[in-house]
Amino acid sequence: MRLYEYEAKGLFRRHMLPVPNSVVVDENSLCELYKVIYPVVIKAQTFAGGRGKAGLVQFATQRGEAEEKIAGMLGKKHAGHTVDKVLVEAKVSVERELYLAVVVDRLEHRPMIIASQRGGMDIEEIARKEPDAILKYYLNPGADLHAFMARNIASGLGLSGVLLASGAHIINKLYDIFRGYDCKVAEINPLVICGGGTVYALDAKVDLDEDAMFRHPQLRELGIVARHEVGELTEREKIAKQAGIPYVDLDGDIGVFPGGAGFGIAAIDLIQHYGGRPANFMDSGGAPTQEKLRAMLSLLLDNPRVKAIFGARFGGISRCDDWAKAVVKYVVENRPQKPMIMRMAGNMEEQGRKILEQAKAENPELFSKIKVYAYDTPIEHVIEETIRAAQTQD
Amino acid sequence: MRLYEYEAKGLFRRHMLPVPNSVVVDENSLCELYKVIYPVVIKAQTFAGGRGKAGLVQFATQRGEAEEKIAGMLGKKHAGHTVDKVLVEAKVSVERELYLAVVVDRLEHRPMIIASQRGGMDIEEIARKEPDAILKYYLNPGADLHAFMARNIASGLGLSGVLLASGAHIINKLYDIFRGYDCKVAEINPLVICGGGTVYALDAKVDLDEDAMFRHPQLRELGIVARHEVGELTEREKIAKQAGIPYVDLDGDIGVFPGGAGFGIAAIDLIQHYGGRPANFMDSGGAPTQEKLRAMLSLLLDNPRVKAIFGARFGGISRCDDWAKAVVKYVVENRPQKPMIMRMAGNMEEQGRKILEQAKAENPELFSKIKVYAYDTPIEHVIEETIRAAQTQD
Amino acid sequence: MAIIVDKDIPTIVQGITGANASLHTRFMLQYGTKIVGGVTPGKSGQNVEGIPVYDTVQDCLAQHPEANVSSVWAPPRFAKDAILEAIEAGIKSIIVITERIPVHDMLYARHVAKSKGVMIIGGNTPGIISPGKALVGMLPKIAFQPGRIGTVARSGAVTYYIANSLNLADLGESTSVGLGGDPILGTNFEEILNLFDKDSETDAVVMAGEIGGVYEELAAPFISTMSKPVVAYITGKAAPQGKRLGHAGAIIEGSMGTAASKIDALEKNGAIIAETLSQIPALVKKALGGAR
Amino acid sequence: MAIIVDKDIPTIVQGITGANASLHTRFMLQYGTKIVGGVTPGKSGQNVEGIPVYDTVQDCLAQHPEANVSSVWAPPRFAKDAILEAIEAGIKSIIVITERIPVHDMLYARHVAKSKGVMIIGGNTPGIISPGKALVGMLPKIAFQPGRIGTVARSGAVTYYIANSLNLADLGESTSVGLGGDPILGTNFEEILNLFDKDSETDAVVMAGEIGGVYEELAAPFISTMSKPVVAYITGKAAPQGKRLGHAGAIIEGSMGTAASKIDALEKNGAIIAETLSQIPALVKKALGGAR
Repeated sequence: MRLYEYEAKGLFRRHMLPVPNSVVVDENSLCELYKVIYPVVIKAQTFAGGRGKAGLVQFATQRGEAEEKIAGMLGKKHAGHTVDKVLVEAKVSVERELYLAVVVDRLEHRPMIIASQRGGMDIEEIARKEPDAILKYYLNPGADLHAFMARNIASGLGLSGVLLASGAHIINKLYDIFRGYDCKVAEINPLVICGGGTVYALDAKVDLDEDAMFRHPQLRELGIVARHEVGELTEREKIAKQAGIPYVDLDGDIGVFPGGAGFGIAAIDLIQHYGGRPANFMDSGGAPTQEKLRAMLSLLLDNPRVKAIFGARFGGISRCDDWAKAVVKYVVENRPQKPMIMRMAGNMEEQGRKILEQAKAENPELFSKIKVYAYDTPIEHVIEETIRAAQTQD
Repeated sequence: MRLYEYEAKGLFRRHMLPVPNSVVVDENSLCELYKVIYPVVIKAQTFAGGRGKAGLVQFATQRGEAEEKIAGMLGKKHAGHTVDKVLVEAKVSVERELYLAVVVDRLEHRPMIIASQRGGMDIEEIARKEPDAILKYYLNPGADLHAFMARNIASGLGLSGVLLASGAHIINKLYDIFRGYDCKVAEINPLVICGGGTVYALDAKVDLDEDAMFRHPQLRELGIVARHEVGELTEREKIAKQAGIPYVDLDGDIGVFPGGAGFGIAAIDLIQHYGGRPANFMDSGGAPTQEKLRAMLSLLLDNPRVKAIFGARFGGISRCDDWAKAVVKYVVENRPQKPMIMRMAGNMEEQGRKILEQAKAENPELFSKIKVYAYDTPIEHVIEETIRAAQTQD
Repeated sequence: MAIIVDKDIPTIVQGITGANASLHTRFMLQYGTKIVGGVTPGKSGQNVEGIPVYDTVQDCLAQHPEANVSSVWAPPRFAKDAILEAIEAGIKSIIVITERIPVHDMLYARHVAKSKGVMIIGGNTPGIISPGKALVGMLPKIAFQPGRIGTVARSGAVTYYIANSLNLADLGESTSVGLGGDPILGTNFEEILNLFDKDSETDAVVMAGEIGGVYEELAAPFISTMSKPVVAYITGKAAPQGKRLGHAGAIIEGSMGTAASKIDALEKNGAIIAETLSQIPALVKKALGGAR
Repeated sequence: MAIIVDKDIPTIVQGITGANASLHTRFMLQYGTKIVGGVTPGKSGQNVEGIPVYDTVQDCLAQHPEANVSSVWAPPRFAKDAILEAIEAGIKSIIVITERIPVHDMLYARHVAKSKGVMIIGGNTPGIISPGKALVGMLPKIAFQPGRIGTVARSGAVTYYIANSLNLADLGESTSVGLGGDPILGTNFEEILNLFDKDSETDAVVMAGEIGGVYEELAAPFISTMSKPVVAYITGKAAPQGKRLGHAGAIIEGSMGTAASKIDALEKNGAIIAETLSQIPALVKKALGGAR
C-alpha cells in the first residue's frame, strides 16, 4: 500500500528522519500557508510519476504566488487521480543528490539496502545507465542493521566527516522504519546534502504491506488507512472494502462471481478471450460467510452496468452448500431479473445441489434465469453462455 | 545492581506482568495504606534472605494491625541494612507455586530460562533436592524468544488450557524485561497460580547490569538509580560515587591509593597478609583526571580512621606524570600530616619522578613523610613500610 | 512414490480445532491421509475426528515422533510462529494454508526453514494432493484422479479447474501442488518442477502462474533443462495495473509481473503456452506424442 | 613465534584519535608493533603518529588487506559495534581495551566472534605483550623483559607487578596476556593456557585470577592435563561480599566466585599457589627444577 509523499514524510518526521519544513493543504486549509518560509516547492499529492512535466511541481517565492499555483493544481486529473492535496515545502539549496532505499528483494528473499551517489533519477534509470553506481547491501530477514553497517554504506556513498554520521543515522532510521512498519519499499530519492552539511529526505516513497497493517495501529494516528496500492477507490470498491471483499471495478457488463482470487483473475481473461467484457474482479477469500456471499452478490446485481452474472464455485476450503444457500437466499429475497449462469463443483457439492433443486422446485419462476452447471461441464462453456446471455439482455 | 522487590514489581507492572495490588510505605507515608484491600502481606524491603525468620514478612487483616506491624519493622537492622520501606501487598490465595527466571549463564555465555514446578524454594535448593525438576532453556545472545518457545516452557511447567497462554505471556514478558533492561537476573519465585486461574509474580528479583544503565533513562522515572549490588552506601561511598570513583569502605587504618582495580584487590590482600588493616578498596579507573586523583586522595586523607597511605601507580593507560602531578598539588594545597608510602613505575615514570623531586626540593618539610619508591623496590616492601608507619602513628 | 506427501507419511494439523481445519481434517482422513495428531495451544486433551489435540508441536511429536509433515491453518498473525514451531520441533515439510501472511514474517520463516533444510509450501496454498494416496490441505477430491501429469499452480481454484480439465480428457494427476497465492512463497516453481522432473510417476507438468512477482520468470531457465514437457498457463492478461487482485501477490507493479513478461520468458525456454483452461489437456497430449 | 601477537603481524587501532589510543599508538610504534592503520568514524584523512586514519574498518582494510589484529579503544557504548565491525571486516584477533562493556553487548559480540572463529581478548584488558617483539594495548614496556614464562591475568596492574617480580628475579616473559577485568570475557584462562602449553617459547605459566565469575574454576581441570607447570595467584581473599571491587566482574555473589573456591579448584588440579606477588618467581624457579 503506497503512501502519499506527505504521509511518508510524516512517518519520517516521527522517527527523526530529517525532512524540510512543510504543510499539507487542500482547498479548505490554505490558511495553513502562514506556517512555511518562502521560497517553497508546491507538490501535488499523487502517486503517478511525471509530476514535474504535468506542472504538478512548482515553485513560489511568496504566499500570493503559492495560493495561485495551488489553485491551479487542486482538482487537476493526473493519471486517473484527482489532485486534492498539495505539499508545500521549504525549498532547500541542494549540493548533492543521493539515492537510498530499503526494499524486499524478491529474488534473494531478503531485505536489501540500495544506495547510489546518483540521486534524483529513477533507480531503474541509474541501473540502466550506470549499474556500477549502485551499491547493494543484503541483510538476513529479522537481522539488525548494526551501526557500523550503516557507516559502511554511508562511506560507500562518498560521505565523510560529519556527513558520515548523519548519513549513517539516516540509513539506520530508514531501516528501522522499513522493519518497524512492515514496508515493502522505503525509498528516499533524492536524499540531499545542503550547504552547511545538513541532510534532508527531499522525496519519500513508502510502500506498506497491507497484510501487516493490523500490527501498526499507530499509522491510524497519522491518518493512514488501508486502500489500493495505487490510486483511489471507486464508490463500489469502498463498499466492498468495508465488507472485506477484494473487489476491483472494470468497465464491462459481465459480473464475475468467482470462488478464489486465482480463478477470479483467470475468469476475467477467459471472458475477454471469448469476446465478453468483465465488469469486475472479485475474490470471496477462503470460506466466506453467508453475510459476505450476500454482499458479493449485491455488489454485482446492484451495479446497473452488469447485464449477466458469471458464477463459479469449486469447493475447496469454501463449501458448495454454503455457496448454494447464499445464492438461494439472495434470489428469494431480492428477486433479481438478470441472468446468472454458474457452475458448482467440489467439496459438499451434493448438499449444495439439493439446496438449489429444492429452491427451484418451490419457485420455478424466480429461478428461470438461473443455471447451475456441474463438474462435467467445462468452465469455458459456462462463460460462453454467460456472454451470450449478456448480449441478449441488450 | 539488585533492585528492591518493590522496584522490580514496579518494572513488572509497567510491562504488564501481573503482580498483586500493593503500596510501598515508609514512616511518612502510612496514609497510603487506605489503598490496599485486606488481608495483606507486609514485607520489609531489604536484599538479604531470611526475611521470614527475622519477622520481616508478616500478615495483617486490617489497617490497625498493619500499622502496628509496619512500625515494628521500620528501623530494624537486617544483615547490615536498616529497613526503611515496606511493601504492603494484597494477600492472594495460592494454588500452585512455580519458579521462573531468566539469567545470564556464565558457563554457556548465553541467556538461560530456568523453570520449575517447585516454586517457593531457592533454585539452589531445588537443584540440590530435585535436579530433574528444573527445566533449562538456552537462547543465543540477542535472539528473540518466539511465542512458541514460551508455550513450550509453559507446557513444561505443567500448564495447560487458559493457563498455557497466561504462563507463556509471563515468560515472554519476563524475557522482554531481561533483554530490554540489560538484566543479569530476572526471577519470579514464586510465580503463583491462584483460584480462578489468575497468575501472579508473588516475589520479584531483578539484578541489572550497572554498566548498561546509561541506556535505560526510563529507570530513573521509576526512581531506580545506580547503587551497590547489595546494601546501602556509606557516606564516603556516596561521595566517591558522585565523583565516579569505585570505592568501598573497610574497617582498617591504611588508606589504599592504588592504580587499577585488580591491584586494588591484591593490595588489600597483601596488607592483611603482612598484618595490616586496609581502610578501603579503591580504583582509579583507566587514565584518571587530575580532578579524580584529587578526589581519591581526599577520600583517604579526610578519613579520620586512616593513619597512613599506601600508594601504588604502575603506569599503563594511567600515566605516572599525571599521578605525580596530582599528588604534589594535593600535598601542597592540603598539607596532610599522614605518612604516604608509595611506589611509582611504568609509562611516563621519568617525567613523574622529576615532578616529585622538584616539589620535594621546593618544600622539603612538607614532603618529609612522603616516600615514592621505584621499579626496583618490591611492592611488598612498600606495603610493609606502610604498615609500620601506621603502627607508629598510634 | 509421490512427491512431498504420500499414503504412509505421518502428518499433523496445526490449528486443528478451527472450523476449516477440523472440517478438512475429516476430508483428509476420509481420503486416507495418515493424520496422527493436531495442535492448538490451550486445547490439549480434546480430539477432532478422533485425532488427539496437543498444546504444542513439541508435545505432539513426543507422542508421535514419526510425524514429519504438517499443515498450518493458524490465523495470519500467528502463522510465522506456527511455522517456526514446526521447524524447531523437527517437521520437514510444512504446508501453509493460511493466507495473507505478512511479508516480513514469511521472509523470516522462509529464511529459518531454508537454513534448516525444511520445505515450506505456501502461504495461501490449497495444499497438495497425490490422487489416491494422500491429500494435505483443502483441495476437493472430486477434482482429481490418479494419473501421470504433475500440476503446480499459484491459485487453488485454478489447480482444481486444471485437474478437472485433465480428467474430462481422461488424463490424471501424479501430484498436484498448490504453490500459494501470497507474495512470498516458501517454495517456488523451479523447486517443484525439479521434483516432478525426477519423479518416475510423472510424464509431463502443467504449471499455472499469474500476474505479480517473479516466480514464473525465475523458473523459466530451468524448464529448458527439463527432460519432461511443461505446459504453462498464465492468468492476468486482462488485469488492470497497480491493483491487487485478491491474492496478496497478484499485482502488477510497474513493468514487473505482467502476464506478458511471464509468458514471454516461459515460451522462450520451451514451455508450451495454453491460452485457456480447456486447451491444456490437448496440449499435454500433443507434447506426450499422443502416446497416452 | 609468540602467541597471538608478534613482530610482523599487521595491526590496526580502532578509536585511534582518542587521547589514550593516540598516546599508546605512539608507545606501541616505539615498541616495534606493526601498526598499519587506525579507524575513527568521521576522522578519515587525518593521521596519528604518522598512521593514516579511516572512517571504517572496511575502508582501512581495503588499503591494508594484510591487517588481522585490532585493538579496540572505543567508549563502552560503542564497543560492541566496533568489535562487530572488526569481525565483519575480517580481523582475526581483537584486543578490547574498553572497560565496562554492557554484559549483553559482550555476550552478543562474543557469540558472533565464536561463530566466525575470531578471538576476542578482553574487554577491559591492558593488552598483550611479547617482550621485544610486539605490544598491543597499553602495558608499560618497563614492566616486561624477554624470557620464557607466559603470564595471564585478569588485571592490568597485577600483570605488571607479576612481570616486575619475575624480572627482578632474572626471569622474563614469552608473552603476557591481560585477560580483562570485565565480567564477560572474549577469551578465558583455559584458552590461553592451552596456547602457552603448545608454545615452544614458553616453559612455565603464571596465571593470576581474582574474585568474581567462574573463569578460574573452569580452567582448573585443564591445568591437570598440561605439560608445563602453572603458578596461580588469586586475589580478593580480603574482599567483602556483594560489593563490586572496581572491575565490573570482581564481585562475590553468594558462594560463587570467592578466592577460596578458586584457589581450591586450582590447587586440586595441580596448580602451585602463590600467596604474595614476591613468592611467584621462587615458585616458578622451583617448578622448573631450578634449571634456569
